[in-house]
Amino acid sequence: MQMHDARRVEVMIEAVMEKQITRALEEVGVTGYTILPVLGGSGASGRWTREGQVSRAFSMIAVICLISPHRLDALLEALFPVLDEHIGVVSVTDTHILRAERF
Amino acid sequence: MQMHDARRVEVMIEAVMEKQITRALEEVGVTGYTILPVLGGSGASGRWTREGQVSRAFSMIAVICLISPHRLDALLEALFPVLDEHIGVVSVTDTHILRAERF
Amino acid sequence: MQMHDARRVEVMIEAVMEKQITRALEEVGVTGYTILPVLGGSGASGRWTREGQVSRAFSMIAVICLISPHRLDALLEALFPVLDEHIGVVSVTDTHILRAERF
Amino acid sequence: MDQILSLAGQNLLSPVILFFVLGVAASLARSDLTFPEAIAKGMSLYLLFAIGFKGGASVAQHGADISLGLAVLAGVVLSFLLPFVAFALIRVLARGVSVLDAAAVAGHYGSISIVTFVAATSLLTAGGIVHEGYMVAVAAAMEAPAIVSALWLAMRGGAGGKMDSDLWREILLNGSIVLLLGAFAIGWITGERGMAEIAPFIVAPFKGVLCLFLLDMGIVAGRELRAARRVVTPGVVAFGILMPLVGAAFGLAVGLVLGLSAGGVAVMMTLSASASYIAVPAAMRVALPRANPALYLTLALGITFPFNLTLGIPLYMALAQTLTGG
Amino acid sequence: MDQILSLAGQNLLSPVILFFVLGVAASLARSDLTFPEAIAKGMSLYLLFAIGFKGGASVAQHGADISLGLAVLAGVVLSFLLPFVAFALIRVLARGVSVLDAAAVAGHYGSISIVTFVAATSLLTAGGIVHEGYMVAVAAAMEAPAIVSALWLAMRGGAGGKMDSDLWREILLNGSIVLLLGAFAIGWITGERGMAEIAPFIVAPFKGVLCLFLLDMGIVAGRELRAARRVVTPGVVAFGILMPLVGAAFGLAVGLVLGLSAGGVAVMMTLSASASYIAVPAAMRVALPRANPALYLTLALGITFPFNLTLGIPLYMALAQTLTGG
Amino acid sequence: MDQILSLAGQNLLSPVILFFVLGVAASLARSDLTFPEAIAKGMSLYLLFAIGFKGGASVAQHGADISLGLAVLAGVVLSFLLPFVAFALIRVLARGVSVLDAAAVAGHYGSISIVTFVAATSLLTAGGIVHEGYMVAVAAAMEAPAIVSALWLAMRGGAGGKMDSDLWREILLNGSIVLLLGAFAIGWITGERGMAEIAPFIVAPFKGVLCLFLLDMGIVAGRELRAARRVVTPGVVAFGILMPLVGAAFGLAVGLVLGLSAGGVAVMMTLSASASYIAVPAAMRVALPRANPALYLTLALGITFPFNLTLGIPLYMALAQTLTGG
Ligand SMILES: Nc1ncnc2c1ncn2[C@@H]1O[C@H](COP(=O)(O)O)[C@@H](O)[C@H]1O
Ligand SMILES: Nc1ncnc2c1ncn2[C@@H]1O[C@H](COP(=O)(O)O)[C@@H](O)[C@H]1O
Ligand SMILES: Nc1ncnc2c1ncn2[C@@H]1O[C@H](COP(=O)(O)O)[C@@H](O)[C@H]1O
Ligand code: NA
Ligand code: NA
Ligand code: NA
Repeated sequence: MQMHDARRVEVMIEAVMEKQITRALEEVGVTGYTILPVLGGSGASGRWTREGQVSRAFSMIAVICLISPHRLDALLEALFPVLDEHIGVVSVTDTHILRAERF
Repeated sequence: MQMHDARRVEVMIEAVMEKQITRALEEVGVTGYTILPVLGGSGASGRWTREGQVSRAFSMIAVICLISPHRLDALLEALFPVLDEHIGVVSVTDTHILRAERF
Repeated sequence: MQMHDARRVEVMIEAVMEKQITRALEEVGVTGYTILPVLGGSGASGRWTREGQVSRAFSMIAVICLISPHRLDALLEALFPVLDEHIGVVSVTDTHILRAERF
Repeated sequence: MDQILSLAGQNLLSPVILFFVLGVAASLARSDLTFPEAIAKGMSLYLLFAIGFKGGASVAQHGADISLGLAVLAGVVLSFLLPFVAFALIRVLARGVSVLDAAAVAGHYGSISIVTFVAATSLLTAGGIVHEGYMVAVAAAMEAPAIVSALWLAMRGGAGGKMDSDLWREILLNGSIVLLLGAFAIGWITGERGMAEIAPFIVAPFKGVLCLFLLDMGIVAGRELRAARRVVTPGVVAFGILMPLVGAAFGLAVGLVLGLSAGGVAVMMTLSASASYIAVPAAMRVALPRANPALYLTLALGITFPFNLTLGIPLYMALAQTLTGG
Repeated sequence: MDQILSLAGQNLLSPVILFFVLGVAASLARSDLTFPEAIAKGMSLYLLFAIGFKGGASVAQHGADISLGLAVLAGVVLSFLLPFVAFALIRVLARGVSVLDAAAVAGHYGSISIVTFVAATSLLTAGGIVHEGYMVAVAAAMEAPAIVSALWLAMRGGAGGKMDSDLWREILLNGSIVLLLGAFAIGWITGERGMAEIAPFIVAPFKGVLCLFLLDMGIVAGRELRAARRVVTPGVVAFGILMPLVGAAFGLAVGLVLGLSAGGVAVMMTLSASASYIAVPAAMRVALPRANPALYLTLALGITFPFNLTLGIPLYMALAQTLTGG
Repeated sequence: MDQILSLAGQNLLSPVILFFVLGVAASLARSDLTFPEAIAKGMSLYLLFAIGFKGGASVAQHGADISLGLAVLAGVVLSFLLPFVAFALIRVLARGVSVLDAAAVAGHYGSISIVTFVAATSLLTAGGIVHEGYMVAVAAAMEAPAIVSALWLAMRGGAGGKMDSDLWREILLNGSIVLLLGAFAIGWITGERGMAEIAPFIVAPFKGVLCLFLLDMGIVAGRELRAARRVVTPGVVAFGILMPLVGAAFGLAVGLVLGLSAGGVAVMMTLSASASYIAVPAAMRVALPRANPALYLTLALGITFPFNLTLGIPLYMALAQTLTGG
């Protein structure tokens, strides 16, 4: 099976920032991503959990974006201003994808 | 701690295809996988979200499969016919696992 | 963008073990992790799904932990006694992070 | 005519419709008002449970005869048949639509929308017009056959599509059919006694839950409309409004032939006029993955559903009453 | 005997049981009918809230005396004791079962199933047979002690198992115990006035929610049965049916000694006969991770629960009525 | 005074409050009792739907005049104004609090807590004291303006913060505002007829759902208190208790000037006294991400909410009745 180099960018970020993040991605032409729900976690700002919460203020999401290596920098630069000042973590992992024409 | 080479296959696919995907995996002897819920996303076919939806038609899942390198090709070949024509993305990442005897 | 080497540890484990796992992490000073919900899966002990379940006994979670390479061994050693005897899988992937000062 | 207008006006100002409109408006204005998926599913399970049971209990009360079987059979035939009509109509009205897409759309219109059914029955109840309790079984019977016709249309057109045992199971043992028929059977078996036990859960609060559910449906429909501007050509809109009328005409004919009550005819028209947006889309994603979901979902949920809800149902009711002399 | 049969027949045809059967059937036929996890949990929170409150309000109405304390104490003793009985019985009936697995199973049978309790009380209410309101507190008290016995059995048998403060918290501050006892206390404190305020939420719609919940339980039980064919030996099945009868005999003796009403005795028998499938499995996964969950879950949910629901409860009721002369 | 104490005592022993206390206690004891997020959101959608609709239906019944518009206007002004008061007060009472954090806190106190509103209206109803149905519209109108003031305070203090069109949409088309106002409008339009249709869903079971919801709120508040011990200085606690009293005084003045009924004044006081913990925190996370959420959430949910719920509301009611002579 033909595989292609790619990067898997995983952003854990507050749910209230969803629109800002996806807009930033779209502005640099990244229209492929998947959003996973997050149950809870822990970080510099303490532990939290979604259970029983009504407000979106204290929930997070994980945005996963598979992207060609050569577009990674544009993506990260688009992300940076949104992440800045906000709670969240970003990791970039080398990966391989099928059907590369789409990324 | 003794670690072993492995691959982490991540398939984002329509929820309606769950049975077909897991059957294909089981047919080539892959009985270890985990299914994560997906909240929403964006791709060539536009944006979507699970919120408020009743029909399973427009939801996705993420199937994660840790597997020994030598079994990867069999797995991908089993996946291919199911993925074909269907919305979805596949990534394969090098990883390391504990307790390799199980994979 | 300045990126730093890191490891992405992904633990799929029974939900009833959540407290034990996070306590073990915190005991070795790992206070950053994110918990994702899991819908279902399959392994040596058969298939399962969350749907319609009331008891927490048969659900799993995915704990994701981004960590500096030099702290990985401490983390794995802390995890091991909790995992032992329990259903679950662990994978460790090389990755890169932004804002490394926090990990 | 006056009667139709007044019925339509009254319908348009019912809380059920207004909450649907609120949902569409909120969604078009891009409010973040949404329902969690689990709540939306929970409400739909409640509605299926309640209408199934009420239908069965009503059959238990009024007795069942051969007419039940005939109506179910007629429903199955209609569901097999209507996709052919829909297929022909969309190919005429919207020439840009491919064979594959036309087949997928056709499947939706042969099947039914259970919420449209519920809206019709609650308008009938509000107007004091009775209908046969077994119409719920007819609704269940009409859900699936259309899928077969759609796949046949696609295959015949060389547009692919596959039909395996998994898909059959998906279609026939679809959760909503099982719950609807199961609750119907249990309502029938336990009759008045069973009804007395659970009436406070399924009768009195029903309308309120329906309002909340239609609010959610409005939100989803609005989202669909907003996303799918590309596919909405004049021909597509015309189909989305004409097809329910054509479907209703078939339903009317069948209802009259079967000798249903005025209410029963109105329900049969509504079922035939309505388009599925839960079960059929899921089956189409499996069997015809290359058909464009934006097209069939926009049609079923964004155009036909609101049309039936607001104007269609009062029209079908008025016609049914006039023509049955009821 | 006649009375037992007629009670059993009537019970078998109640909507509550029929919806359970529908769930099992749907699941065995591999229908995709399922409830979202959040809805299943929401329904179980509702049931705990409602029965806790109603129990407390009933105590407030009828007054509490020493018998409440004695009944709770008796429940705790039964819960500690029954695992030893269950352990011995399964070791005799199903020789292939290891000490560890037997201990885990034993813990389930010492504890209780709250839905079985609810089913029994609603059958009693339907039959116009009163029971002591504080039986809900007895139910809560019986949830946890059995876990301790199970761990002791496992450790004594050299099968491992550990008991730390986390586990104690998990057991004693388990959400369902806290909600049940909390609602019981609030029902007691606010009494008739409180009941008047929330009765329309917890009384009238209760039966309907119970039907939906049992539908879900049936789906889960059916899935369990389908998955766990390997563990179901004749000995295991025999245990799953005999043990509730043995447990009920203990409950009967205790109920008679305590001088409970006919309804109270029937409830005590039901509690003793029932096996936990929510709290105890979770505790076992933590404390005895190597015990086989397929075994204890199939027994508790797939065999004993349906047995109690359909045949057990009417039998316990009939015996309780005969022997108390009620 | 006597009356206040008896009202407070009665309030403290109502099921609604006791379930809140149960939630806090369960959470502090680290019980695993929790509600799924979807259920918590579902209950909050139900409450908004119900109170919006009931408010509108009540306006339809009693007619609306200029006073509705004036009250809404007064609410908007209060919401703009109160943050300045709150900002000044916290800066005086808790000197360690930064300008940024003070601005964020101030935004919460200018806005309102809809559950506090509901608790007040249900206490009024229980006491047979009527209030203007349009107070629900006032509540909706008070949700958002405070956010603007908070951002202005932060920017003026050089503490940053940004205000873009996204944020405006987030604020004005916030789901809870849209649902509250939408249901209010529909209740108004459909009036008595609409109310008759859905009353069994939104009236009778309302109190019970509120109990469950407050149980959940108690759990979340307890968690917050447990987590945020660091931020709770004496000055912060003093602010959390004084500010609602100050807010209530403003509400009282406005209510008297507007000539509201005793119930209306009590509600206006409650709205002014209450602090948002749903809409405003979300807006603050977007616009003032560096403000400390532990501070504002602990204050709003952990201190002021319980204070209002238990002591505040009875006090406001008593004052309103005394001063309006109602
Ligand atoms: N090292 C980490 N690994 C995984 N997730 C993290 C890590 N650090 C922080 N997070 C996630 O990011 C959220 C906010 O982190 P923080 O800004 O450090 O409080 C946490 O609640 C976690 O969900
Ligand atoms: N580059 C990507 N990275 C992550 N997820 C993607 C990507 N492209 C597509 N997806 C996911 O796959 C779904 C279908 O993609 P598509 O077939 O391109 O419309 C999207 O809605 C996303 O959830
Ligand atoms: N190879 C694998 N890849 C991903 N997830 C796995 C794998 N093996 C097991 N799991 C997950 O771990 C759970 C328990 O595995 P087991 O202990 O093998 O039954 C399964 O239900 C899956 O959710
Ligand atoms: Na149709
Ligand atoms: Na028992
Ligand atoms: Na306020």
